[in-house]
Amino acid sequence: MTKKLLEGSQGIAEAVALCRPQVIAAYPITPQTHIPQELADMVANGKLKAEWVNVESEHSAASVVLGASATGVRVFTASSSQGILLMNEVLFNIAGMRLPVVLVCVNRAISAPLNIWNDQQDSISQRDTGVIQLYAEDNQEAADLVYQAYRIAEDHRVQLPVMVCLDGYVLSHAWETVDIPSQAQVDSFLPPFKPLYKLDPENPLSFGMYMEPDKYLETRYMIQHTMEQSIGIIQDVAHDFEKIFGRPATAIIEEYQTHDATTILVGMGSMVSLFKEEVDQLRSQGQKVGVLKLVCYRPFPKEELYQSLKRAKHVVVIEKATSLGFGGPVASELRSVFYGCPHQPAISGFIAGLGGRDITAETVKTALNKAHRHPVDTEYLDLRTDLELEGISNPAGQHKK
Amino acid sequence: MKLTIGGVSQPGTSRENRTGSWRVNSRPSHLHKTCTACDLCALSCPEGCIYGKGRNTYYSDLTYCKGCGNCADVCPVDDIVMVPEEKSLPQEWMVFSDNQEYKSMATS
Amino acid sequence: MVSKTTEDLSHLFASGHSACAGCGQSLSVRLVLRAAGRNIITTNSTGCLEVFSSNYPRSAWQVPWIHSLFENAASVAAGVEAALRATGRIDQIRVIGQGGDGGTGDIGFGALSGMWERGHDILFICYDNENYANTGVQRSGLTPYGSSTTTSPAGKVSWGNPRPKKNLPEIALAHGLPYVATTSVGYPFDLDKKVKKALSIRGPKYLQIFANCPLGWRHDTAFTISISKLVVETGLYPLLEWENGQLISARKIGKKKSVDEYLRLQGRFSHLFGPGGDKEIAKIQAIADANIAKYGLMSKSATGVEPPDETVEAARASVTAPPSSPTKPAVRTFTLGELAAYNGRNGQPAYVAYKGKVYDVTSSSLWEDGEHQLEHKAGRDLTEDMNNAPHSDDTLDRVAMVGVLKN
Amino acid sequence: MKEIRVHARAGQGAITTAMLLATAAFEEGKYALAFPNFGAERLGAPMNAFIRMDSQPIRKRSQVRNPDYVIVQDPTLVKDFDVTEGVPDNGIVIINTPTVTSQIKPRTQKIVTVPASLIAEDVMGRADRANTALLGAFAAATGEIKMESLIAAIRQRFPGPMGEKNVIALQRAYEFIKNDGEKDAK
Repeated sequence: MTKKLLEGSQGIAEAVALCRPQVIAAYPITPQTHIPQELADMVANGKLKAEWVNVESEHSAASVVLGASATGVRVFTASSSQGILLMNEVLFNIAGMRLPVVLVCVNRAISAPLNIWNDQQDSISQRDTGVIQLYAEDNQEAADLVYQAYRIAEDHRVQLPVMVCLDGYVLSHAWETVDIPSQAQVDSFLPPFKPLYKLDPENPLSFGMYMEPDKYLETRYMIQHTMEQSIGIIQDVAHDFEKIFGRPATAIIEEYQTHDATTILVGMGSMVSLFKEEVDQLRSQGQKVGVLKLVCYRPFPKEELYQSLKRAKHVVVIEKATSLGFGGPVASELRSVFYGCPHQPAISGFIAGLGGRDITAETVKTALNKAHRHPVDTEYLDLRTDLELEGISNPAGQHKK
Repeated sequence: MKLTIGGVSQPGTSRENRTGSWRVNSRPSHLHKTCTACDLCALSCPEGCIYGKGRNTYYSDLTYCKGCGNCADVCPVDDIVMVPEEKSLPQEWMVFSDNQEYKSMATS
Repeated sequence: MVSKTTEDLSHLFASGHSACAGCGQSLSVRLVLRAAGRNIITTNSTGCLEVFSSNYPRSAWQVPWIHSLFENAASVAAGVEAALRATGRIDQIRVIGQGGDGGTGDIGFGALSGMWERGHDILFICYDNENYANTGVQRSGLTPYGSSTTTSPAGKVSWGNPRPKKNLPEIALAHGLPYVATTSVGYPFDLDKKVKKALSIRGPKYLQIFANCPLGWRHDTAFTISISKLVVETGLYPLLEWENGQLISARKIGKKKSVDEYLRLQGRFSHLFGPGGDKEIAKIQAIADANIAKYGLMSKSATGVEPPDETVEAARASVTAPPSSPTKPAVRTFTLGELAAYNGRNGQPAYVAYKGKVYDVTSSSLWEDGEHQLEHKAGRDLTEDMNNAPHSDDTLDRVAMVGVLKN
Repeated sequence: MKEIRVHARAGQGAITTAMLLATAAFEEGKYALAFPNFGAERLGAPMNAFIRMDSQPIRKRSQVRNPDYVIVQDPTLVKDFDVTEGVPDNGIVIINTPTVTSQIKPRTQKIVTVPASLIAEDVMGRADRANTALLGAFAAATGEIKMESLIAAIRQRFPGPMGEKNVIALQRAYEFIKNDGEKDAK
């Protein structure tokens, strides 16, 4: 175990390399670029023995790792924003073929307007693909989730792709301390890849069949069932991780000061650090506030969320993505968790930080104040009041339940 | 039926589809008079259901034959003719399905 | 006959698939696998082939096969190839990517171009049926000029597809591929030879196979082979082969057929035979003639550059006569050396000797490029071969005798 | 926790400045976070980088709004930007300039000037590699980081002759501030 001051992307690249992928394919897109560059450098210098495929698009990046995974080797790819969207079709396909592909999404906003900064719209938009999604709060967690991602994906009870998400720039381009384990530690945690099925002339199987209405529905049910079962497996993998690496792993949810909290902030990714900072401040002023970090967004850990949030009076969700025409996906899914249940905290949903708008302590305080006054369905935080928004007479633009 | 993870399938299992039932108008009849075993009929069969091992031995496996007629069209010695389809198969074709030698060729 | 000492690979693509009767694509695939053998991994774009060969749980494939999406067969193949490289098996297992003309030249072209440019050791095969057959006969970039499809229909102000066929083989050549070829399902030996040749070369290869779609082209299911021969004999679909950018073979046309003969058999061109269609047919004839000129498809005698050899002409005439009454050609004496010149290649006639007699097999459908069943070569004395073949003495009675062999 | 903001133009190595300072803090057993305010900038565009250093793990990832210290890598930036924005009264602003600048009107903050580009030019022949000299000035002016930590960071990130030249530039600037920097203070 070596502590190093690394850029987030370097931490990811080192973690990926320690997992010994045999085929890597990636297409450049900001802010993901530093990850494939680091890996290409390792391959070019013989530090990593892997086939590096310089594809002509993200669609092909995902397709190359699909083909390689089906041939029975461990694979890796990474992308951001439009690249993740271009992969969308292939991600559905990888999940449908139950291939244990691991990819990293360096979260970035979606065009138009073109914007290279961080939010989580790209990965959230892939929520229905059948890809397991894990969100990192800091660069240590991002690297640690990579090791776990391979274990989860390649577990024969799971056999689904896993996407590790980290906030673009905020994490990917930030230098901080990352604990890099030894190869021996990673090897003892992550055994060599044993494919369930593979393309092999010795046993010439067919992959990617066409399926009629009398069977297709069952394949979707199988993935849903596996997704639900995988929550337990993800937890087991995290326990194993703690045993071998000697530091905590939080692969489903993490609770911070929630034991007696009447108000709980819910978020994903790097903003959770800020939540914790604010909660410490507010607690020092006597407010019973806590934080729930959602690490695993798919599968959505309904039971864990219910148990953790049921005693709170207010649940305040701040998210960096939205379903245009409805509202924040996490808030709305969380509300559905509580539908018809005996405990009913008021769940307020806020959209913030889209396109790299800095989420600050003020953002969090505003959300808490508004939620405490009255439950909020969907509200955009930090909207500028000095901008004239053509076609909108009331720039506040909020709607309440 | 088992639904495998990822819908992975076993090789050559299409043989369970007896596509011979698609035939409506005509079926090939190998006359076995002038056949030179040139193999063109077998090489031109989209179903891959024509088998033979020498002159005047070629048969179309009507379990799969869709009756397209290319074998008759390509036969350089006119030893294959398309004849009107009979709904009940003649005895000789039934024998074919049980013939181990041809079966082994079909599953190679 | 194909040697019986080796395994019969004719059924690696199994019966029971659900292609239309007379499908040129299913036949092509079977011939490709027959040539390629078992040590391959195949990828497939979405399309007819994928649908009719892989209705779960029944697969027609007896080689490893993967279908992913419409546009990524080349990328998936690249992934397979990279995995074989990573595991040190790239020398043992060949990778074949497959698509229809849409999956290859339209939606899948970006991925294909990328795969070629990166130099993956992959043979990509386009089963060119000149339309989007799977979705109901829509126009693709490889649909030929004048073809009526559901999205380029002939009508009061339309003669069908207004654009010529995209020249994918030359686009492939522009990528610097070591091997590019075209073939037609009507020429199984040519197809076989080109698949084997392609697989013997390392690096990216491209093979485009003319593969009928009786449904989309609206032709009699029995004419799959005839039409796929006619398209070559008219010059509309030259059978070409390039190695390292050099054209190394172009199948000669013995007797040029007019495009009329080809177009007439297919409903997709039937509108051209109405009033005013002559001009459109003339344009298609011009495409064929341009191909003939560009690739030198006519043998010297047929183009009239050299006066026709009377012996050859007589021999040709004889094959059209019924086998029972062969005409008597002028008898000529051949030495073995002289006979060797008639090897059926590069526009030469194909002669073979049997028991002291010399026969002209140039026009026989069983001989292609001077070869019979890939084993027997023209320009030689085949007496010994015949004794081992499933032929009787009278087999050669159906072709013209053009001379005798000098001892 | 100490927060530092770096002003520079894209291409002037502000990220390297931030990364070296964070590495030095890490060498001292502190927690450090360095990150750029990235954009779609091309060479020459004004940009920022930020550093946070603390004895506790750092959870604040938003941009630095109230820096304890500011490093200005390019003196031409001061006419377009208020480099003292958000800096508390006891803050220090370190500017790379060979002359005393009159363009900054600090409220009460301390302005330290150092001819970092001249030093870099002299030592390395590269006036655009002023960041290590600026770090030497930072160490001298603020006392927040030890010189041996900065030297270790430079040697770790730039092993070889160029690293050693950077160490010399670092030390020259440090001595410059220690010996006569005080006369520039306003």
